[in-house]
Parts: sequence; C-alpha cells; structure tokens
Amino acid sequence: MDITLPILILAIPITMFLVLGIGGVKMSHKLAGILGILGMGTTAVLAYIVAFTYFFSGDANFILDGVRQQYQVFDVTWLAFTQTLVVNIGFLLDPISAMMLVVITTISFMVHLYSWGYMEGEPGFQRYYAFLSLFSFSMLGLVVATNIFQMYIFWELVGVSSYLLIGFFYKLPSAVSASKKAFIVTRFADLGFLIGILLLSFYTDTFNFVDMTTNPEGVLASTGGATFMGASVLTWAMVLIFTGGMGKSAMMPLHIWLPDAMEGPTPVSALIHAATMVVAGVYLVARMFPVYCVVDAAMTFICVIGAITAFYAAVVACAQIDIKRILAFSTISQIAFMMVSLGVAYDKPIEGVHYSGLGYMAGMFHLFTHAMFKALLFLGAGALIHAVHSNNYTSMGGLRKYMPITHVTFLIGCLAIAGIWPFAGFFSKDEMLAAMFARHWFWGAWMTMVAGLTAFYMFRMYFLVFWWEENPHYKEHKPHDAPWQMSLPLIFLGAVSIVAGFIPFGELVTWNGEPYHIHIEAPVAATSLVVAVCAIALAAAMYMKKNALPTKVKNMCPALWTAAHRRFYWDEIYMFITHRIIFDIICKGIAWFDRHIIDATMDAFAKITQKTSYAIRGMQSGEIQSYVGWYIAGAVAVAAITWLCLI
Amino acid sequence: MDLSMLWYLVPSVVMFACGIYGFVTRKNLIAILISLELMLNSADLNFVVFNRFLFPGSMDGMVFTLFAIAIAAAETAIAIAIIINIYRSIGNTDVTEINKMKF
Amino acid sequence: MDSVGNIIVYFIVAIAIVFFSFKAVTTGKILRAATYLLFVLLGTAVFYFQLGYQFLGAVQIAVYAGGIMVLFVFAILLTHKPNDASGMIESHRKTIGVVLSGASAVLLLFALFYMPLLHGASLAECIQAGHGITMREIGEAFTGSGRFQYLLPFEAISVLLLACIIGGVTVARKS
Amino acid sequence: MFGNILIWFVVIPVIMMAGLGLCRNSSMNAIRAVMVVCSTVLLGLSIWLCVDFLRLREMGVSDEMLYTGSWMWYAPLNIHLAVGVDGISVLMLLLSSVIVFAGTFASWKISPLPKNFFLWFALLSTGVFGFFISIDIFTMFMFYEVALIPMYLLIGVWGTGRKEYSAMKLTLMLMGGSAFLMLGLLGIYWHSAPEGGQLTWNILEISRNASIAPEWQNMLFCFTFVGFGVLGAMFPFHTWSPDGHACAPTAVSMLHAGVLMKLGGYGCFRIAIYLLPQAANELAWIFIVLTGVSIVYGAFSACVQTDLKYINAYSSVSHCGMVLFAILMLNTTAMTGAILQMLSHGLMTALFFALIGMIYGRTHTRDIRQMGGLMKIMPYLGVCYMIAGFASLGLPGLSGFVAEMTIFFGSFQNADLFHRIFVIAATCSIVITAVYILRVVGKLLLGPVQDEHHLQLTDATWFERLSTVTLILCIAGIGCFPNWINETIQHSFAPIMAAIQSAAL
Repeated sequence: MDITLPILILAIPITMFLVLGIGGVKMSHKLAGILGILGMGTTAVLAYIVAFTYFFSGDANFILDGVRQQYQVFDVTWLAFTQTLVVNIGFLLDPISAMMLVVITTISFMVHLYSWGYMEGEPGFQRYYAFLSLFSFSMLGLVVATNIFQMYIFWELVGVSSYLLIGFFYKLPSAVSASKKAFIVTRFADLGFLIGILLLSFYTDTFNFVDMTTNPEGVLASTGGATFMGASVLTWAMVLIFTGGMGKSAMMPLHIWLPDAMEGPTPVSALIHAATMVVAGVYLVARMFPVYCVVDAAMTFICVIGAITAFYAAVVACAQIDIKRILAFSTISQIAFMMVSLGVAYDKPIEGVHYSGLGYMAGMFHLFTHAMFKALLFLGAGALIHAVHSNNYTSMGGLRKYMPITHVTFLIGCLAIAGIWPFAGFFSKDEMLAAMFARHWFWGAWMTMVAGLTAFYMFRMYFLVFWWEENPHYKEHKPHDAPWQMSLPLIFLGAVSIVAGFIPFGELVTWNGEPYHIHIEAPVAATSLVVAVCAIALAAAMYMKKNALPTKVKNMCPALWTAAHRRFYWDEIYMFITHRIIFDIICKGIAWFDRHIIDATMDAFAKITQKTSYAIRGMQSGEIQSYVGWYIAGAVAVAAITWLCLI
Repeated sequence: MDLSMLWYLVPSVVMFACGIYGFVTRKNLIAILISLELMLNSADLNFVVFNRFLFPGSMDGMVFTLFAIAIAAAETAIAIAIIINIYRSIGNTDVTEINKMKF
Repeated sequence: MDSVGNIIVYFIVAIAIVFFSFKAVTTGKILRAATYLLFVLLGTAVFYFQLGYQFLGAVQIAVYAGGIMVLFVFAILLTHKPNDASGMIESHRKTIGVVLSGASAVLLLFALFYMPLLHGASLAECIQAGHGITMREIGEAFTGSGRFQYLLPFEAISVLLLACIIGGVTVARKS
Repeated sequence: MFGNILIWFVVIPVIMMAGLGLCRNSSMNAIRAVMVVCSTVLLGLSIWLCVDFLRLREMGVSDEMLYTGSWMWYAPLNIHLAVGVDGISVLMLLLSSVIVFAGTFASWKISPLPKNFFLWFALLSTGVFGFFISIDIFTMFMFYEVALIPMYLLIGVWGTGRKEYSAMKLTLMLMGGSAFLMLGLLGIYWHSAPEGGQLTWNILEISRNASIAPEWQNMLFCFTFVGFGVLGAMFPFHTWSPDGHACAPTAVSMLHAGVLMKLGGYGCFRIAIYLLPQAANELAWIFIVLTGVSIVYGAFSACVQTDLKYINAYSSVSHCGMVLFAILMLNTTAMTGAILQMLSHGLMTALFFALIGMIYGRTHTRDIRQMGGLMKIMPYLGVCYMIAGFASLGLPGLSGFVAEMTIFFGSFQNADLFHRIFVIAATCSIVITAVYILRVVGKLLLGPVQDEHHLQLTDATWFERLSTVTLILCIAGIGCFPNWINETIQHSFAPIMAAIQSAAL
C-alpha cells in the first residue's frame, strides 16, 4: 500500500492543530470552523479509503488464504534505546486498527460538524477546533501504533488532549478541577502501564506488537519463569499494562475521573469520553490479546474488574440526576461489558464451545456499535442541554413535542443500548453474552442482569426527559430542535445505529483474522431481549407519567439511593487519600522536613561558624595591649616548651 | 670580682620585664609609650653588651643601637603626634576609650 | 680584674635602673613616670660609658634623654590640664601584667644563669681586646658601603626621619 | 592557539566583557547590541560546531575527543589548557549558548546597573563554556569556580527577596562542594601516573593510565561525586537551590538552572565515573539511594509550595536527581537518558524561569494564591507556561518525555531487585510531577481572575517572545526528533563503558 494515505491521515489533523493553534487567534470563527471540518472530513474520507482497501481489496498483504494479515505500512525509527530496543513510529493495519480508523474519523467528523452549531459564538472557538484536531491526531496515532511504546506516546497525547478539552471552559473552577482530576487519575494508571512496558520489554527485548502477538509462547518463555511475590513476571507485566487501560477506560477503582469529565463541552464528551478515547483500554487489551491469553491470571483479573465495574456503574446510573452523568456511567458500564467480553475470550479452542475467540469479536463489535449509539446519545444530550441550558432532567420533561428530531434519534440510541432488535446494540450484546455464557454461566447471568439494568436506567432517563410532565419554564423559553449542523450528525448516527447491527462484523474482525459467521444464539438472545423489554416496561411504568411511584421506591431504601447517588462515596475516599493523606501528611511533611530539618542543618553549620567567629573575635579586640599580652604569653610559652624539650 | 656580661644583662632583663608590665597595665597612651621606651632601651643595652663582650673587635652592636635610637626618636615623634591628635578628638588619651574602629 | 670604683659605679647604676624602671611603670603620676624614665635612660648612658662606648653614651643622653624626653614632657603637658586629677594615670589588668612580666623575667633570668655567661671574660679584658672606637671610624662606618659599613641603613634612617617629620606634622596639624 | 575553534567559546565571552567595558553605563542600546551580537555569534558557533562534529563522525573519525588542543600553562604542576569535545560536550555547548542567547533577551530591561549585570553574566558564561571545553581537570575546576563566583554578585545585587541570605547560602554551599571536589581532583592528580611516571591532569591520559588504586578510588569517588552532586542538587545538599533560585534575577535563574546545574551532572560522569570506574561500580548504590530520594522528595516538596520559583526549584531537584540517578545506572542507555535529561531540563527550566520572571515583572507577586486566570489576561505567556509544564511532566513530543523514558528504560536494564525498586520509585515521580504542574497551571493560569488589577496587564513583548520561542523550539525539536542526539552522543559513551566494564571484571 502506498504510504501517502496513511501519512496524510496522521498529518492532516496535526497540521490542522498547528494551523489553528498558532494562527487561530487571527482567524474568524467561521474560517476556523470550516478549516477544522474540512480537515477532519478529508481525514475521514482517507481513512475510509484505507479501511476499505484493507478489508476489501484482497491484496495479499492484507488477506492471505482468507486470513486477514497484520501489515505495517511504514515503521521508522524514532528513538533507539539500545541496539535492539528501538522505538518506532509506524502505521499498523489490521482488522481492529482499520475498524478504529473508521470509528474515530466518523465520530470525530460528526463532532466537528456538530460543534459548529453547538459552540457557536463561544470565545476560544478556534482553540476548541485546534484541540479537537490534536485529539483526533493522537487517537489515530494510538490505534495505528505498531508497537507498545508508540501506543504509550499517543496514549499520553490523548490524555493531554482530553485534559485540554475537559478544561476548555477554563474560567470555571469546576472544569479546571475536573480536567486536573482526569489527567492525574489517568496519569497514575499510565504509571502502571509504563512499568508494565518496562517489564515486558526488558524480557522480550522488543516493543513490536506483531513480534509479541505472533509468538506469545515466546514472550512467556523469555521471562524464564521469573516470579515476583508469587506471581509470574509476565502476569505482573500484563496486569500493569491493563492498569493503564483501566485508567483510560475508567474501570473501577480508577473510574472517578470520567463522570467529572462531563464538565467539558458535550461534543467533546461524545467524542472522547464516550466513543473513542475511553475505549483505548479495550483496544489495548485487544491489541495484546494473544499475550493476555497465555497468562490466565491477567484474563481473570480483567473479567473480575469488568464485571464489578459494569454492575457498579449501572447501579449508580440509576440514581443520577445529571443526564450527562447518567450517560457517563452508562459508558463505564458498557466499556466494562467489552472488557468482560475480552476477558472470557480465548485463543485456543475450548471444549464444547464452537468458537472460543467469540468474546474478542463481540467486544470489538460492541466497541463499534457502542461508539455510534453512545456518540448519538451524547450529541442528543447536547442538543437537549443546548435547548434548556441545564444538565439535569429536573429541568426537562415532556420535550418530545418540542424537539422531535432529537426525540426520535435519542429513542433510537436508547433502544440500541438497551439491546432491542433490530438496533445495533442487540447484535453486539447478544454475541458478547453468548461468549460469556460459553465460558461460564456466571459471567453470562451477571452480565445479563447488567444489561437489564442498562435498559432500565436508559429508559428512566428517556422517559424523564421526553415524557413525565412539561417543565413550567418552557413558557418563558420555548425549547426547539437544534440547527442543521447539529441535527445532521444526529440523524446520520441514528441511521447508523439502526443498520450497524447487520454489518457482517465477524467476517471482518476476529482475533486471528480468520472469518467467523455470526449467528444469533437463540436462547441467549431471547433471554436478554426479555430482560430488556421487562426493564423498559418497568421504566415506563415508573416514569412515563408523573406519579408517586419513584418517590416510594426511593423511600423504601433511602440509604441505598443516597449511596448510589453519591456514587458509593468513591470520590470522598479518593479525596481523603489524596488531600488528607498524600497532600496534608506526606507532601506537607516532606516540605516541613526539608525546611526544618535538612535546611536547618545546613543553616546550623552556618550558625555554628558564625557563633564561633563571634566568640573568638573578642581576641581580635584592636587593643594593642591585649595583643602584646597574647604575644608575650605565646613567646614565653614557646620558649618554655622549647627549653624543656632541649634540656 | 669581674664585671662580666651577666651583670649588665640582669638589669636589662628587669628593665624589659618592667616594660612589659607597664605596657600591659597602663591605660594612658603616653605611659604605654614610656613602657615601650623601657623595653627598647633594654634591647639597646643588650646589643651593646653583646658587642662588647663577645665581639669586642667590631662595632656592629653599637651601630645597631645608634640606628635603634634614631628609629625610637622617629617613632616617638609620630606616636606623640598621633596621641595629641587623639586627645584633640576624644578629649583624653585612655586606650579603653579608643574603640571606635573595633570590629 | 676590674677596678673597685667601676664595680661600685655599676652597682649604684644598676640599682638605680632597677628601681626607676620599677617606679616608672608603677607610679600614679604621668609626669613622674616620664621623669623616672629619664633616670633609667641616663643610667643606661652611664653603662654605655662604662662599656667604652663614649659616642653612644653621648647620643643616648643627647637624643634620648634630651630630645625624646622633651617630646614626652610636651605631650604630657598638652594632653593634661594642670591641677587636675587627669595627671593621675590608672592601671588595669595588673595581675596579667605581673604574671606576664614575671614569667618572662623568670624565663629570661633562668636562661641567663643557665648559659655559661658568668665566667666569661671581664669587662676590662674586653675593652683591652677591642680597640678604642674613634669618631673617625664611626663616620667611616656610616659613609662607606664596604664590609661592616652602613651607608644604606644610614640613608634609610635619614629618609625615615624625614618621613617622620612630615608625618608628625601632618598628623598633629590642626585641620 | 586561536586556530582551535573551541578556544573561541571562551574568547567570545571575554570579547563580550571587553565590549561591555567600552560601553557607557547609561547607553542601554550599546550594551544590548554587544550582548545580542556576541550571544548570537556564540549560538552560531555552537550550531556550526555541532554540524561539523556530526560531519566528522560521519566521516568515520572515531577519536574519543575531537578538536583537541593542549597548551602548557604551568609547567611545575603539569597544568595545561587542554581542550577537546565529544558529543556530550558539543550538546552542552549548544545548550549553554541557547540559554545565554535566551537569557540575554529575557533580561532586556534589567536594572539597575545593566552594564555590570551583563559583565558578570558574561563572566559566568565564560566559566560555563570553559568548563565544557576543558579536558584538563585543573582548568576544568578553574572554570567551574569562575562560573560560581559571579552567581554571588548576580543574586546578591540584582536579586529579589532575601537575596543576601540566598546568595550567601548558595555560594557557601557550592564552595563547600568545590572544597570536596578540589580534594578529589588533587587526589586524582597525585595518583594519575603509574609508578614513577609524569603526573597529569589530562582526563584522557588519566583514564588511559588507570593507575588509581581501588581504596583510593573509593575515597576520591565520594569526594568528587559529592562535590559535583552539590551542584547537581543532590539530596541532602540541595537546599541552596530553592532559596537561590527564588531570589535570583530571571536570566541568572535561567543560566543557573539551565546550565550551571548541568555542570554537576557533566562533572559527575566525566570525572567521578570515568576516572574512577572501579569505585563507581562499588559505591554507586549509596548515591543511587540519595538521588532516588532526591527524585521523589523534590517532587513531593514541590506539591505544597506556593511560590512559583520554589516550585520550579524543587522540581529541578527532582529532575536533576534524575540526571545523577541515570548516570549511576552505569549503562549506555541510562547515561544517554541522563544527557537528554540535562538538555531537556536545561531548556525547560530556563523557559520556566524566563516565564516566571516575565509574570513576576507584571504582577509583582510570585505567590500562586494571589494570581489566577492569567491565561485570559496574557494568553501568550500562559500558553508558553503550559508548554513548559507539559514538557516538565513528560508529554510526548516535548523533550522531557524522551529524556525520562530513556532513563527509565536504561535503568531498568539493571535486573536486580535493588535497582528495580529505585527505578519504580523514580517512575512514580512522573505522577507527582503531573500533580504539581497541574496544580500550578490550574491556580495560576486557569480559573477566575483573582486580582482585579491584573486585568490591566499586557502580554509579552517582542524580546520576550523571541526568548521563549527559541527555547520552545528547542524543546519541541528534541522531543519530536530525539534520535540525532542519540547518534551524536553514542560514541562518547564507548570509552566510559569500557572503563566501567574493565573495572567490574
């Protein structure tokens, strides 16, 4: 494949960033917006061409004997640590990276377009587009990484873009602290990632994904059976690498930044905190999948973390007021779904299971569909917020009459995430549940329950926003549908959410490149469908018309409701640890120690010298008589001593 | 009974010791100067005595004493000028009062 | 063998020197201290004569006892108002002074008596051994530049004296 | 003698001083002209040197030191003015000249006594450049002292706050360090020759002779490492750094943190490690503990400071600790990282201090609690500060990332548990760094405006922009294209590694 297109895919966004970032101040809003949208549009087209070429051209580089290949378009040396351990910057094409190219550029383009309406007239409009371009560049660089270190580089860059975009309204203290929190929490996770890379690369002596994933047994062998604290070194490495993914993908207990990240502009939440960046963790696990498969402990760890997070986030989402937070927790829950799905997958046949890599395929499939419908939901939420100027559903209600387009598209999104046939979410969720049941009934049952909760809280929100009762404020300020720049992406993404499920995903993306024919697992599908419909019905019963039922339910167990509303006090725990312990005790303690012990010791040397000087300067009195006295005393002493010695 | 070297050196030592005593204990600048002259004188006497008894053929000690006397004269002149100047500025010649340039 | 007269003169002068030295540093009146110093200087001059250095003795009397003492007296009179307690001079740190001077005296005397000086040649023999020093010799010693001649120090002293004159005038001049 | 290009690195600052001497005290323009011309010439010269050096390496010249020259200076002690550079010194010269250039513009409006300020500034540069070109440890030490002394006056006269105290503290502590150093260097000199040979100060000859007995090596290693370590702000000898930096004028902080602290790292490995490899192998662990503590300790201390300069001074403790830490790992990758970190820290701290100076010049406070929302008022400076912050917390694409990663990956090659634990502790500093950088950025630049009066303030002037842009370009240049630096310094480590390995056997 010609390297021009891949290079352009990376070069256009970064150029846009530089142009808009440096020259943006001098540009009009319109020019900046058009430049940004055009740039992203071009990138999207190029990415489609590349992905299409990869999947369908039949080139021997891409598909060999019906098996999709990993192909490094280019891979140039960036920094050589040692002779063998070399960091490259390259462009890896394989099923998941091609899929991610499509997802990222599509959503990013939609968000660019949408933002033109949403952010109109905001100060810093050019800056906003510059940051969006930076983010797109970083995310694209992340997914096409040929080696784990390149991934780490772009991993950090997306972290920074996320920081900049969450803190876009930098005059609001809440936005500033949210951005700071997001960056520091993910940075902490990245520390694990880094140590993981250090460990892994030390033993394998390579960063390259292809080298590692094609020979996972070799990776295992290279560690030579080294262990640390009871676990093998490779387990440590892979768990630590997964820690990085936990941070970015907001898995428990590193999830606390994502709800706060909703302080950023809503399109940003759609792009970064729903569709693309937060799935980086899933992508990372998928990327390293064959290596994970050789360390069972790490896979179990992923499953457990994913299952806990999915349930936790779903429960919390049921008790939130802010619609963006509900969506944020829903995102956490859905990503955890993907994690579990990857965790139950296996690279070798398991007895009694027709396809052991199903979880991998299903997770990727869900990543794809989720990106579409969650972006849709966020953009819809953006339209709602744009209309009523509040994030809380208490300021909404009965909006279906005022905002029909938003209503319909939002409903599509909700149906998709709830997993109702024939919407996209149904297909991907079905495959995931099938994979989980295939591994162990526990995972399947647990996650089916989470799926039911998902349907419940999504429709709770849907009914509270669009049905319930009309908010009296509408008389003063009549809400209306958004301008075309905002509606167009909604309609497009709504359409995608309807049809995406019919994409023969298994033919395109599997863990080893061999095609897999998706077929609906009837019992699993039926169960999940029934659960979802029941949940929706429950939500409809409770929230469709204004009634006292929700309050009653709440009063049945107020402590639980409060705890869920306060997100089970995770933030408070973190606040306690970071502020009370780390900041107040460790940092202040060290600073005190530095000033009062170390520095005081140094000062004490000076003081002792000074005191001694003062003490002996009395001898230097300037009185000739005392000088003579000392002189004579000295002379006598010297003479006497000499004399005694001589005798 | 012979007048040997020791006979002359003993008064010289006494003179010198008295000079030291005076120099260390006196407060008045002129009195200090007087003690200084005593010590100087004792040294002069030693030069001459050593010259006479040990090297009677030469006259180095004597010449040295001559120079010392000249220098003593010069030194006294300057010292007294300074003392008078000090007296003018602070009104007495007490060494314990002259400590403005200390430290 | 020295003459008895010489020995008697020696004792008188030696006792006088010791006594007046002592008085010069212990007396309470500054003018008296100066006077006692004068006696010590005169006694020293007698010693010079006795040792056969007539010129030196003359210089001692003329320059020291004459010139310098006059300076002292002037200075005393200029810095002390008559009929005033300021004529009294105080002492301090007497203990230190006694200890220091005592120690040095003891040390020096110990050294003197330890050395074999007591039984050296007598004064008369030494004067005999040396030739009488004439003024001519002294003049030549000061104006020559050969061995045992002192033109350079002589010149240096004259420059020093000049410097002192200028310095003395400058320092003491009323501004 | 003047045919050797390296000599000109010392001659030009001297010319600069002479030129300044001719200027009238009041004619600011003449003073600026002299400074700009000379610092530009220096910058050009160092770039040319760098290019020419790479060309020679490309041609296959594999001598340890290039452009060598040696002129007898004091025969009885065999002291030469010996010069020569390898890749590391070339980069250090480049760094110094960039910072001198930027520092000139950063102190464009210095007052009072601009002429005297620049005279001392030029003298400081002379010392710095002289240090990096020397390969005779005596002249090296001499230039080191030349660089040290002007600091006292520059801080004591042109500083702010408790300047006399800080100047005194800084000078005394560094002098204390150089006392140790002098002992170490003398010891090296007296053992520099095999039995009966000619004693020498020349680094190349000393390492070739390799005649220092192991028990002496241990003692001399401690002396020299501590001596240079004081300048490199090694725990617990770092306390001059916060006070000194806080009180120093902008350009001096820049040059001090940017270049002078590098003298410590450079000296540590050029003298302590290279000449005493056996002791380095044996005693490295002591200093690994100390520098490892420095890294984490400096970062934690920086978290609670409220004075901008204190924050950066403590962050310098942390970052410079990283330099020494990496040097002590005794492998090529980590040492490469140390060099990268020196460059990176030099540029980025210089940028920080320049910006702090500019902000302080406007707001007249450095207390972050009294400032806020400056991004809106002075966007240019705000953006630059953010870039500097990102470089400091190791954002890819800026120099800090490259340096830190090289250090971590290099250090991790020591496979024993002791090293591992300290490397992991050191990696933790990237999180703490993020905490304090974001804390400052959040309080200083973002959020609501704290002080109404700040709304009237203006953004950067042209000379301030020139100063910052130069530094940012260098930071981004290293961050985006790090490998040429790698190639420049690669050969330089071969003799050092050879010495260490032969000593380890």
